[in-house]
Amino acid sequence: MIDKYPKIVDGKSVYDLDSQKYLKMWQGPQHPGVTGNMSLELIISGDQVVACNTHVGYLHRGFEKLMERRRYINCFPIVCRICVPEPDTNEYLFAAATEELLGITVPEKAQWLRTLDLELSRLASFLMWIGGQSGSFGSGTVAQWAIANRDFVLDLFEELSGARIYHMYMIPGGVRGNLPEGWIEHTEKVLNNTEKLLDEIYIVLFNNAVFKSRAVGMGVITPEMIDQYGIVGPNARASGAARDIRKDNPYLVYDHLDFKIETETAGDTYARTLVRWKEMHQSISLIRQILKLMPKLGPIYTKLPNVLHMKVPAGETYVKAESTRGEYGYYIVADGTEFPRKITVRGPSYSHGMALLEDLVVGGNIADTHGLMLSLHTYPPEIER
Amino acid sequence: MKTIYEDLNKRFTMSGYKQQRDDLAFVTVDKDQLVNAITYLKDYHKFTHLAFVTAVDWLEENEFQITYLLHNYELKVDLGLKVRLDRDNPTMDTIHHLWKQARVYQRELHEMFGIDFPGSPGVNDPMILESWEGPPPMRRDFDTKKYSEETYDHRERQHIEPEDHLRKQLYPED
Amino acid sequence: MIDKDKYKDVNPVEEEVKTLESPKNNWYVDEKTLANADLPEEEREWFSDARPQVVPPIRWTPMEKFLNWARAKSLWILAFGTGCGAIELRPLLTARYDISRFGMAPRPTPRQASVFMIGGYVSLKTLKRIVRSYEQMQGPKFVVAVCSCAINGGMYWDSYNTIKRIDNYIPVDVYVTGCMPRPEAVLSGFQKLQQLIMDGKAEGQNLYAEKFDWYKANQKKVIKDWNMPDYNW
Amino acid sequence: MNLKDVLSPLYVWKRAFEKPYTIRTEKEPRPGADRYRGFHQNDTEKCIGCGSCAEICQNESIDMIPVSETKDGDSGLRPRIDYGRCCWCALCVDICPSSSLTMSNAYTWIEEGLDKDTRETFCFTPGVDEKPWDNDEKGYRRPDGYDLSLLERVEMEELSPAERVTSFIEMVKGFSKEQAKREADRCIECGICTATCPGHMDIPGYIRAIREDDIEKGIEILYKTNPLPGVCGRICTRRCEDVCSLSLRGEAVSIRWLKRYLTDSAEAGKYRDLLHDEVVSSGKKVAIVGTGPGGLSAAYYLLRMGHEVEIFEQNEAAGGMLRYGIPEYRLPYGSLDNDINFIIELGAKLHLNTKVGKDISFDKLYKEFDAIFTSVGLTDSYKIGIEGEELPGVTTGLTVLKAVTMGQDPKLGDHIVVIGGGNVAMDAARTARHLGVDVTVVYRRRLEDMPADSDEIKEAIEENVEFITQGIPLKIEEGANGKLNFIWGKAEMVDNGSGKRPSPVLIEGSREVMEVTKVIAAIGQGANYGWLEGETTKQVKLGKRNIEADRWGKTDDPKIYVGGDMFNKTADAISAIADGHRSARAIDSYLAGEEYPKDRF
Repeated sequence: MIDKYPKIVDGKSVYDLDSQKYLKMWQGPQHPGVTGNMSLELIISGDQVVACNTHVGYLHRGFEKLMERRRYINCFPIVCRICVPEPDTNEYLFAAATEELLGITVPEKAQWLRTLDLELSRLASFLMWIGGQSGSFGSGTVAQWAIANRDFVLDLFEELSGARIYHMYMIPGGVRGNLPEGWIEHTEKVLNNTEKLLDEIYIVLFNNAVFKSRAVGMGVITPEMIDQYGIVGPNARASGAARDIRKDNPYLVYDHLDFKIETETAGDTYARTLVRWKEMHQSISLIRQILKLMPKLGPIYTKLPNVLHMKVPAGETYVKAESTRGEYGYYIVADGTEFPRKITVRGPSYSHGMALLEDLVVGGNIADTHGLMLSLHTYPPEIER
Repeated sequence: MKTIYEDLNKRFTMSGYKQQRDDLAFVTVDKDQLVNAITYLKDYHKFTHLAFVTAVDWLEENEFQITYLLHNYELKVDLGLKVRLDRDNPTMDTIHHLWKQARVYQRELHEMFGIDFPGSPGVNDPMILESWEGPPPMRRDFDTKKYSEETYDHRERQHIEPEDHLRKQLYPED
Repeated sequence: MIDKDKYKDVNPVEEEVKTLESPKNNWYVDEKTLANADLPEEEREWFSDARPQVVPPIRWTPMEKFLNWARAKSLWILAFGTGCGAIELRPLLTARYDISRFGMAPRPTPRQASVFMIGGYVSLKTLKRIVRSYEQMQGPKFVVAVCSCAINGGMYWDSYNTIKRIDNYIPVDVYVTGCMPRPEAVLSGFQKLQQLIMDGKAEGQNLYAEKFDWYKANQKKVIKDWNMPDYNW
Repeated sequence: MNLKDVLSPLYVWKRAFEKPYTIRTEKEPRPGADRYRGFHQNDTEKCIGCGSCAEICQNESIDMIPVSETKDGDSGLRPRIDYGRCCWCALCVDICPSSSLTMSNAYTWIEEGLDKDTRETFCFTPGVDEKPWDNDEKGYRRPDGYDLSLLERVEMEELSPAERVTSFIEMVKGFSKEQAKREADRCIECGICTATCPGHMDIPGYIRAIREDDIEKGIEILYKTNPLPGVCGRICTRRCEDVCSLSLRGEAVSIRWLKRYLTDSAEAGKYRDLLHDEVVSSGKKVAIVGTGPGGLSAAYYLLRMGHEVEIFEQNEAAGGMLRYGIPEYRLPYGSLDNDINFIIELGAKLHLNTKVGKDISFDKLYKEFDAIFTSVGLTDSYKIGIEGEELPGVTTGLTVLKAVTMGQDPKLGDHIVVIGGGNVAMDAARTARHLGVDVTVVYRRRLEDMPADSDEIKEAIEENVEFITQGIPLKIEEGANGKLNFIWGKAEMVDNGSGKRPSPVLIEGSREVMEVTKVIAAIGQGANYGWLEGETTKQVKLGKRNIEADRWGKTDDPKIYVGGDMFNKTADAISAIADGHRSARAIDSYLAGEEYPKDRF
C-alpha cells in the first residue's frame, strides 16, 4: 500500500505505520468522553501518544455565513447556539457589540440583570464541566451530582428567561423581563445547595487518590506557553497569570462587585480543575452580591429603531467578555445596511482545542487524552461555528 | 493608544486610525509591512496576545480585509490591524512563527475564504469542511440559501403575503 | 488518495437521485446490486458488500410480543451527541430524571446500542459518521430524532453544511420537537418509542433494508466523496 | 498519597441515604415555568393576519395561510407554525401588533416518524388546529417594560388653538426630515393598509422610500396610484390609519403626514422629470366633466395612457370640492394648485366657467369625444326640513365655505349655529371661528357618533366651538334686531333593537331657544342631475341616490363613465381619486376595443 500519511505534525518525524511500531487511533467524533464532537487522530506507540492531530468541523453550521444574511435582530436568536453550555456570553457580546455600533446605552437595571445572567451561566457551565472532568477520570459520582445540580440552576434560568438552555434573554437594547416573583428566594436555595455540593466535590474529587495521582503533573502549561499559544481564562490562571477580563477591562457592572482573580501556579490538570472549582465559589458569591446590590426598580430595555429594518451605521468593533473558558469576543463589521457585513466569533477553545491540545497530549497516555481535553475546557462548536 | 499609533506611524505606512473605545483601536496597515508591524508590536509594545485573525469580504471593492486583533496585557488595550488584499489573487504573509495558534486561524481563512498563506504549516489541509466542492463558503458571492435549497430536501412553504391576499380577496378586479 | 473523477464515472448516482422523489413509490430493491458496487475495484475491500436484510417478525405471535417487550424494556442509547440536543441527554442520565428506571442506559459504542438519538442539526461531516454508526448498530435498532433541526432544518434551514430532514438519510421512529426539547420531552419520546416497539411498529430497521437504495442514493447525493479518504470513520 | 486520599471517595455513600429527588414525570408531568417559551397559542379573534410574525421569523417557520374570511383590516390569514423550523425565540410574540400570539408552557409533542408523510408533521395553525395547550394560561407573554414595537407617534407640530383661530394659515407644520424618518421607521410593512386604501396606494413602499431618504422614488410610487398626493397628504380621510396594525396597541403610523412630507420635499417643477416615461399618443379624445379629485385623477391617468383630455369646470378655478369645500387652513390653495398645475402641464385642456348642460350641452360632448367621464360630485345641500328654513338668515355650510374661498364676506354676524356633525359642519364651524364668530354646533346624536374626523372634532373643541349633542332642531323664528331664534329640543338615545346604532328621540316637551345671527345647515349633500338631460343619455340610469354603473364606473352606455361622490358610497377625496383611476383604465381598455382591463393596478 502507498504511504497515505505523509504529514502529521510539522517539524516532527513522519511515523511509519507499516513498521508495526506505531498505531493510528481515532478518538471521536463518536466518543462518549468528547465534549461536543471533535476527533483526535492519535499516533500511539504502546500506550503512549506520540503525535496528535485534531479534527473539527462536525458541528459546523456556518454561523458567520448565516448571520451575514440575517437582520441584526435575527442574529440575536442564533448567536446563543454557538455555545450550548454557556449561551449567555454569546448573547451578551452580540448585544453589547450591536449596541455599541448603534450608540445605545442600556439601562442600569438591565446591566445588573445581564451580569446576573452571565454569572449564573458561568456556574451552570462549570458544573457541567466538572461533571465531565471527573467523569473522564472515572469518577462518575461527581458527574451525576454536578449535572443534576446544574439542572437546578437551569430551573432558575427557566423561571427568569423562559428557557432552560437557550435563554435568549439579552436582546440588543436590554433584557427580556424582570426577575419573577420569588426568584431570589429560589436562587438562594439553589446557591446554598450548590455550595454544599462544591464542598462535597472537594472531598470526593480533589482528595481522591486516583484523581490526584493522575491529574497532578498532567498536561503542564508553563507560563511561557501562555503567550505563545494565546492561552486565556482559567487555563492561564492555573499557570499563574492573573488575567481576567472582568477585572482588566471591566464590563457591565463588574467594577461594582467585589472579587479577586483566582490563580494557581502548577499549571497542570489538577491546578486547572482547582481554579475552576474556586471560580464556582466566586460565581456564587458574585450572584449573591448582585442580588443584594441590584436596583429594585428601573427600566430594563432601551427602545431600538424598528427592528424589522434597523440599519446599523458602518463601523467595526470588538467586544469581549470573560467566559468560563476565557476571552470570548465578537468582532462585528457593519456596513450601514440592515445586515451585518461580518460577525466573527472569537472563542477561546480555538487556540486551546487545536494548537495547544495537539502539543499537550503528546507524551501522555491514551487514557489521559480526554481528561486533558476536558481540563482545557474546550468546546468544539466555538471552533468551527 | 495614540502614542503607540504615532510610534508605529513613524516606522510603517499606516492609515485610517480609529479609536473605537478607550481600550480598542483599529488601524489599516500596508500589506507588505504587516508582519513587521506585528512583530514590532509584539516585541516592543508588549502586544503579546493574538486574539483572532479573521477576514472580511468586501465584494464590491474586490478586496479582502484581514483583521488581526492584538492585546496588550500591561496596558490592557486591544489593537486591530487591518490589511487589504486583492480579491482575485489573495495571498498573505504568514505569522505562524509568532503565535502557535495563528496557523489554525490561517488554515481556516484558507478554507473559508480561499486566502493563501504560503509557508503556514498544514494550511492546505481541509479543516472544517470535508469534500467540499463549491467555492470557499464564506465568500460573499457564495449564496448559502440557494445552495441549501438546491442540495437539500426542504418542505415547501405555503406562505401567502397578507398584502396580496387582502387585495385579491377584497378587490379582486382592482 | 482516490481519484475523484474516476469515481464519478463509475457512479451512476447523480442520475438516479432525480428519479427518486418519494420514499413511498420509487424505491426499488435489486438484490444483486452490492452495496459497494459503485466503487472502483480496488476500493471495494474497504466496505462491506452485504445489504441489510429485512427481518420479518416471528410467526408465533406470543414470542414476537415477548421479544418486543424485552426490546422495549432495555433500550441502550448510543452516546453520540450529534448536535446540541445531546446536552439534554446528560441530565436525563442523572438522578433527577433517572432514565435507568426505564431500562435505558448510554453505551459508548454503536455495537452495543439499540437506540440512536439524533440530537438536532446534522452537519455533512457528521452525517457520514451517523450513517456509519447506524449501520454498525446491531438490530433491532431504533432512531429517535430530537429538536426541530432534524425535522426540517430548524435554525439552519439555509446553511450550506447541514442536512435538513434526517428521515431522508436514515429511518426515524420517533420525533420530538423543541429547541431544545426539555429532558421530560425527550423522555416522553423514548417512552413513545417503547410503546411503538411493543406494538411492533418501530420497524425503521426493516424500512432501511427495504429502501436501502433510496437511502443510499440520498446519502450519496449530499456526501460527495462517499468512499473514504484515508482518515476517519 | 495518604490514607485520607484513599478513603475520601467513600464519602459518596453519604448520599445513598438521602431522599431521592427524581421527578416522576410519567406520573405527574412537570409544567414549564410561568414564562416558559413552549408551544404557540393564537387568539384568532384578536389576530388580524398582518404577517409580522412571519416577517420577523428568521427561519421562515411561519407561513400565513388562509383560515377565515377576509375583511377590511383583517387579512383572514393566520400564522401556521412549522416546528421543524421554529427556534422558540419568541420574537414573533414580541412583535405581534395585536398581542394575539403567545406561547403556552407546554413542551411535549411527539410524533411517529415511520409510515407517515413527514412533510406536514409538526406544522399547525395555533388557535385553529386544536391542541392540548390551547387554553393554557401560563407561558411566555411579552414581558413588562420590553416592547419591540414603536407604538408612539412622532409629535406633529401644530399651531396652538389660540394662534390658529386668528388666521387661515395651515395649522399643521409638517414633518422635518428627521421627524419623517423617525415616523417612517415605525412602519412594520405589513401592508394591511394597502387594500383598505380605496386607491390601493403602495403605502409601505413610499414609507420605505422616506426611510431610505429617496424622495424621488417615493413620489414615483405616489403617482402610480394617486395624482393628487399633495392634497391627500393633507385632507385624506386616511382609512389606512384606522386599520394600521400598530393602532391595535398604540398609535397608527401618520401615513397622511408622511405623504405630505414627500410632496413637500420634492420641488413642484421636478415632478415632470421624476415621472419621465414616454407617452405614445392614441389619438382618442376624452371629455371630463368636473375638476374634483375624480376628474383630475381620471385626467392624469388618461393623459399618461396617451389620450387627449379636455376638462370642463363650472367654477372659475379647478379643484371642485377640494377648493370650495375645504377651508384653507386645512388645504392651502398653493398645495392644491401644485397638484392641479402638474396635471394641466401634462397637456389637459381645461375649460373653466363652462357648465355642462348650460354652456355646453352633453349631447355635443357625446358627439365630439370618444368617451366621457363625469364626476361632478354632490352639490345640492340637503334641507333640514323644519319650519322657518326659508328665512334669509338660514344658509348652508357649502355656501359659507365657497364664499370664504372666493374671498367674499359670508356675513355671519357674531353668533351662528351649525346643524350637523359631518366634516362639512366642522369645516363651516371652524371657518366661522377663524373669522371670529362664536359658533354652536347642534348634532342629533352623541359626540362619538359624529361622522366627522375625530381630529377635526378635537380641534374644533380646542378652538372653543361649542357643541350641543343630542339636540334636535325644531323651528327657526325671526327674532329681534334681525336675529334668528333657533329652537331645538333635547333628545335621548333609544336603542330600537334592530342592531343598528341607537337613534335619537325627542324628549317630550323639551324646548330650548337660542338667539343667533345665522343658522347654517350642514347635514349632507345630494346630487343634481340637471346636466344629464339630453338625447344621448337615455341609456344612463339613475339609481336611488347615485347613477347606476358597474364597479369601473361604466354606465349602460359604454361611452359614459361616472366617478366620485355621485357614484361611490364613501364620498371622500381618495375614493374619488380611485374612481378616476379605475375609470381611466376602463376607458383606456374601451378605447382599445377591449371590454375591461386585465391587469391590476
